[in-house]
Amino acid sequence: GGPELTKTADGRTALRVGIIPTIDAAPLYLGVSEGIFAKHGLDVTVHVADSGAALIPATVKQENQIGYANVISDFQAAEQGLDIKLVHNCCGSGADPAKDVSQVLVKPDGPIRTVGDLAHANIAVNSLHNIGEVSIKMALEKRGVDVSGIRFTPMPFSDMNDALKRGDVDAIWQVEPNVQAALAAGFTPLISNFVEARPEATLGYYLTSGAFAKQNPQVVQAFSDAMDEANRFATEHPDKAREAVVTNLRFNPEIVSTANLPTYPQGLDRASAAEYATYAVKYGAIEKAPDLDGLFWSGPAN
Amino acid sequence: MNRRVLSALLGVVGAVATVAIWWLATENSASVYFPPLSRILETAQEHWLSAEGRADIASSIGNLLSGLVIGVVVGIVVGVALGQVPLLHRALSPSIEFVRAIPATALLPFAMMLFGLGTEMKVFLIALGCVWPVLLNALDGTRSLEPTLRDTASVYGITGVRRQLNIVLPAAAPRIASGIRVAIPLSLILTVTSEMVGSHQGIGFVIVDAQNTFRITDMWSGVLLLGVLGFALTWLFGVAEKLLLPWEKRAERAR
Amino acid sequence: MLEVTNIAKEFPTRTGTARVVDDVTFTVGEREFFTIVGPSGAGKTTVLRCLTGLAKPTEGTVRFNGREVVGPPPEFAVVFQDYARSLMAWFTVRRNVELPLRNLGLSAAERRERVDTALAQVGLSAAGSKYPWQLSGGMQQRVAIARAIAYRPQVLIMDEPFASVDAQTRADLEDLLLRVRDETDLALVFVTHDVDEAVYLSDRVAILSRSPSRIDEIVPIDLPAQRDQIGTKELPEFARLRAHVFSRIRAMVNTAEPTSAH
Amino acid sequence: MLEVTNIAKEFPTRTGTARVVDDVTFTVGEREFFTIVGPSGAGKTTVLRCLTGLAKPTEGTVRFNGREVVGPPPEFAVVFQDYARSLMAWFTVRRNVELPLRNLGLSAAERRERVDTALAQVGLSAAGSKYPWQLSGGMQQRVAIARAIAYRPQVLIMDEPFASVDAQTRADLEDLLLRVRDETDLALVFVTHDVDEAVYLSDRVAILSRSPSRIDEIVPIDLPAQRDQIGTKELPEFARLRAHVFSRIRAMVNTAEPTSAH
Amino acid sequence: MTAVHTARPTRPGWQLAAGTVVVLLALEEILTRTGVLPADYFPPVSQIVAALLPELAGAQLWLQLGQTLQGWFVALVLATVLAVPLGLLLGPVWWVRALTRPVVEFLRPVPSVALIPLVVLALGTGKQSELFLATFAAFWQLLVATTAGAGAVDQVTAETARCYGLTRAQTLRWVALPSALPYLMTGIRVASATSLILVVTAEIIIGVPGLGAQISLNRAGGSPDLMYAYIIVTGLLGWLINIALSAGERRLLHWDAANRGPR
Ligand SMILES: Nc1ncnc2c1ncn2[C@@H]1O[C@H](COP(=O)(O)OP(=O)(O)OP(=O)(O)O)[C@@H](O)[C@H]1O
Ligand SMILES: Nc1ncnc2c1ncn2[C@@H]1O[C@H](COP(=O)(O)OP(=O)(O)OP(=O)(O)O)[C@@H](O)[C@H]1O
Ligand SMILES: [Mg+2]
Ligand SMILES: [Mg+2]
Repeated sequence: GGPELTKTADGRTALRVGIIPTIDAAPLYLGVSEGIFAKHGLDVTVHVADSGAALIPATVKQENQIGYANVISDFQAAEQGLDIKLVHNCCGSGADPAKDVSQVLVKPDGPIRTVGDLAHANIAVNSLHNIGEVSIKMALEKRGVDVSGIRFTPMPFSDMNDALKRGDVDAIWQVEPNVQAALAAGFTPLISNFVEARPEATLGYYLTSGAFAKQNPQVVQAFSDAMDEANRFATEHPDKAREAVVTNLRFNPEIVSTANLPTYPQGLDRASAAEYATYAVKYGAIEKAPDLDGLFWSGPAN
Repeated sequence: MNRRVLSALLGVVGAVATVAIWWLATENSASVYFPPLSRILETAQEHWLSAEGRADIASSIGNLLSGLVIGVVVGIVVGVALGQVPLLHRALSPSIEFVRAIPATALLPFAMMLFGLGTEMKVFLIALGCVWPVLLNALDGTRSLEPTLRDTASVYGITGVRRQLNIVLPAAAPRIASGIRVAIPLSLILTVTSEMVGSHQGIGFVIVDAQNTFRITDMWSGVLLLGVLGFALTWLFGVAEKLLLPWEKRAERAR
Repeated sequence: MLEVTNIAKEFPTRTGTARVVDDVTFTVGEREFFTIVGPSGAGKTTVLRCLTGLAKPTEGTVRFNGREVVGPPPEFAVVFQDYARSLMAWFTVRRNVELPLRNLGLSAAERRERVDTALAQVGLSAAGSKYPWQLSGGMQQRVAIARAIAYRPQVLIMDEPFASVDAQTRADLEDLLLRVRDETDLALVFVTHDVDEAVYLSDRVAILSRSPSRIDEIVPIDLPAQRDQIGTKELPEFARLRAHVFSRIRAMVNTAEPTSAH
Repeated sequence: MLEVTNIAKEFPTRTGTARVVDDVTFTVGEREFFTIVGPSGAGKTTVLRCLTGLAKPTEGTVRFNGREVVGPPPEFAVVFQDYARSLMAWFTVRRNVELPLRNLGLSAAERRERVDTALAQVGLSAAGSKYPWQLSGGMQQRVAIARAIAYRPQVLIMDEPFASVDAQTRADLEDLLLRVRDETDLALVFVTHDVDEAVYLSDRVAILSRSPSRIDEIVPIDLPAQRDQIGTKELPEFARLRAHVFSRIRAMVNTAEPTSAH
Repeated sequence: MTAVHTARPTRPGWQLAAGTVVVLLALEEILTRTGVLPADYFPPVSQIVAALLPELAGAQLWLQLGQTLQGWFVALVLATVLAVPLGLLLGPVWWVRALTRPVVEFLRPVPSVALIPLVVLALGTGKQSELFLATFAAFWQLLVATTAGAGAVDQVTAETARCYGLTRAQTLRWVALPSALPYLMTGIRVASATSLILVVTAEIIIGVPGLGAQISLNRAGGSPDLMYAYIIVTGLLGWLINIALSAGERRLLHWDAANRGPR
């Protein structure tokens, strides 16, 4: 079943897209403001929610026809039997650690000074068993650090700086634009865990419910095509991307102006997903590797 | 048959009926979000009876009880005080109402700032949430103290602590009890909220973690446990209330 | 000892204030038995509340031993008209009577003894461990009386304390009051609707007019100090005083707001 | 009309049960004024509660017009001893009196008229828009009486209804009751501590013994049907009956639990 | 002697209350300025106010405020309409109470917050989810208050109603409800705060439009000043709501001992 799609007066298909309030959302907003979606016959409204825990159900229910979740959450949802299809890359890590949107930071005068020290650190992440944890472990393992002794403590990104300052945790994992605030607070970045875990990886996907994809393959394809364009536009116009989140998500312009942007890759990247899946299993975020063929949307042909 | 025994029996009947309905309604459920009750119970047994699960329960109950007791005591003391000093009441009520309206989730950063990430922060948050219903009820119960009784206390010089213990508290007790009955489930809810941040243990942690990783059956098993705990706490409180406020049974004075 | 000077009392109402007591002045001396009578709603209870400092008179002052009364002085005990509500439902009869004694610096044994005596005096020895709501109306009223007596105040203020007891018990309690007065140098301010009782007990009877009330008359009761339920009430002077007080009250009830009973 | 047959009442206590009423039997006829007297705590209120169906007797039955009474019959009206608590603090005096009339199928005008009449009869015409807690004790009691009278019941049950009013008002109210009885064919079951009142008003006076109570005696009052506050009370028969009832009560108060007042 | 004066409700009005608020705010300002409280994280009032002022001028804040207010109101009304009759009707019937008690006690402590994914799945991310969560939480609190209030009827008053043959409905309206009202009004004030809190929480987590969504956005966007500004607006809203409720309560319960004038 699922709710009927509505059309606008000029024949465009109304589509509600759920997203969490991060810089990752920039192309989506640009797609709307630059008329990219309109060009592809879509009338997109963006719906912001605080966490994927609310976004995925809303997508499965087809209240948002399209949603967003990071790669690990996608695996977890699929593993638990939620009927989702990944439609398009949302955002990814580049190849330059200096431009990573994600950093693990420590206090300059704290107990942890080197990457090696992280082996027994208590690191703040926004959510356990998730992308932060997996990517940090991947990055550290690639640097030859034993990750078995690391502890992770969950808390909202916005609380991390203080927790580190107080010494509640030894290190924090921050993503942009909070990295800028953490640097301003005088913290030292130790690793760029997204880039180091796997350069040029896709970290989050736009997704839809399997039922929706089956019923409206053309609409999904249109969205996918539009996102190709929107991601390209955002990559080419980083200033506009920054502006988009300032206008739409009311991000602090000063902080955003210095923040690193993620990459906004084309299409659907399976290779990095496969690698993340392997490690996610290894670190216990999921039990077994997902069937990526089933999870990835394979175009309107099916 | 004795009314009390009959009441208990009826309670069991009600509970069994509800469980049966739930069981039957979800028996063949394929929905990820509403798994069969049998599966939930299995999961519950697996997790909550394991050593790890027992540690989760113990840590949550410890925080919950400390927070609840602190909240109740502070609520009674402040409520009873404000109820008798109208000036104080007027001076503080805007500030109180202000703090009261702020969601616990928004106060988390503040609690963390004060106490860091440890047990104290959780206990503080639980106490802060539980304090309001008790405080408001104690306040209103004190304010509507039977005027003749108030006069009696004044005439016989029953003042200070003695007045509080012998007149004000017993008179406000039924209201305070109803406040505590609201605070008990709140304490459970806040235990969950407080464990959303910075913890590795506890019922709330398990629920939130399950929620984040879409392990809905695990989440249900946690919710179930909360229900059981809430029921047990309310029941215990009912027993304590009967022991502490025996005169209240006069309401059912011989028919 | 107790001086009430020109007190008036107004209550706020929706449309302004209602003057309930207009101008009341009297004094009560040491060991005096002073009774206030008057029609229902005259303001007797209101005057007593001002007297004890429970209410603040709108005008005028109340002085006790020269000091202005602003709150109930510790030397006072009061039996409220609304006796049932003055008992603590959560305490047994014993505990209700004993509570005020806690401030007097008595030993537990002394307290117990006082409570026992007072309960015996009002005929409730057997009811000590009951709760107020297990008692009859008259028994509750006697608990309130026992509490006041056990407290051994200097001034005992009683608002229709015998309204709910039978005639015989009432006579016994009346004599109890007189005896306690003689033994402990007590002064009493007493409100009653029973004119016989007023005349029998009192040294002086003040008659209050209808509300807004003034003192209509203060009648000195020149009966022999030693009162006796039978002897005193047979005296011609008793009959005269009784008739006089009664006629004053009747006049007031009938003039001001006639009940349509006639 | 109203038959009370061998009723007994026990209350649960910590250590078993307390038998408060042992064995009480009487009947009340049409238009009869039946009064129950007895020492404080005898069980009068308890008997009335059984009578009205508010309490269930442990033994025995109460029948009204042949039907067993299990709950308050709509033909009854009650004035409670604890009158203050029987008034609703949230309603004005008028509303308190009017409330029971709602079910009688009266028009608003009829209701208003009944309320006005009843309030006038008890001398409270001016207090209609006040709240009960703004009234004096005696005024509250009269509101409760007005409510019962306005209801025009077949049986009016009153538990010490005049305890808190002054002598003159009391006499007026007594005569009001007699008049209402004559006009509306009312039967009355009445409890009082005032022996004069009992004899003056009643057709029969039942004397209750101390608790666990039995009927000590039912005294027929053979005074002329037309009563008069002065004339009736001057009759020698009145004095004889009065003395008789009084001596029975006195005997019971003094034998069972002696107050130490003597 | 320690004369206990009958407390005379003096009415110093809003000056005293405002004074206290000013003192508390000044204290916060001083503590953050002097660094006793970490200022970069917990900004001084002046900074929050500076962030708030431009918002006050714009439409955004008022729009969101309206959304939150509407959610609060509808949830509170729904909870009241459901809980009060239920509590009054069922409270006095002992066997119904006995039958339903375990289930009620079981459902009561279920944290609405934990139910969010289920609610989103069942009801979506719109207003209805927010309303469900807030109503669910407020309902139990009102039910407890009503049941307690229903038991608070004075025995003599209740018997008076029986004697005069008031019907069940009349007894409910004229006796049980007014007796329960003092409990109920306290319950409503507790539930009102709960309802507001859950509306805001739902806005934060699910992204239903309203003050909560703004708190969440400003937190994510790294503008703590604005975030606190919105938190403060939430607090002020709660305060204003309470003023309104208290005023209503004083009118409704003018006969209650707590509100009778000086004696
Ligand atoms: N709080 C109040 N507000 C308004 N009027 C009041 C208040 N309290 C008492 N009154 C009025 O004051 C008058 C006197 O009341 P008071 O209780 O003093 O009378 P009383 O002489 O004791 O009568 P009774 O013999 O019936 O007890 C009454 O008319 C009453 O209505
Ligand atoms: N709920 C109860 N539990 C135990 N005993 C009770 C209860 N109610 C009344 N009694 C006892 O029953 C006896 C009779 O009480 P009742 O109120 O009927 O007396 P009464 O004749 O009306 O007295 P009074 O004239 O003082 O009003 C008393 O001894 C009282 O202690
Ligand atoms: Mg009086
Ligand atoms: Mg009685």
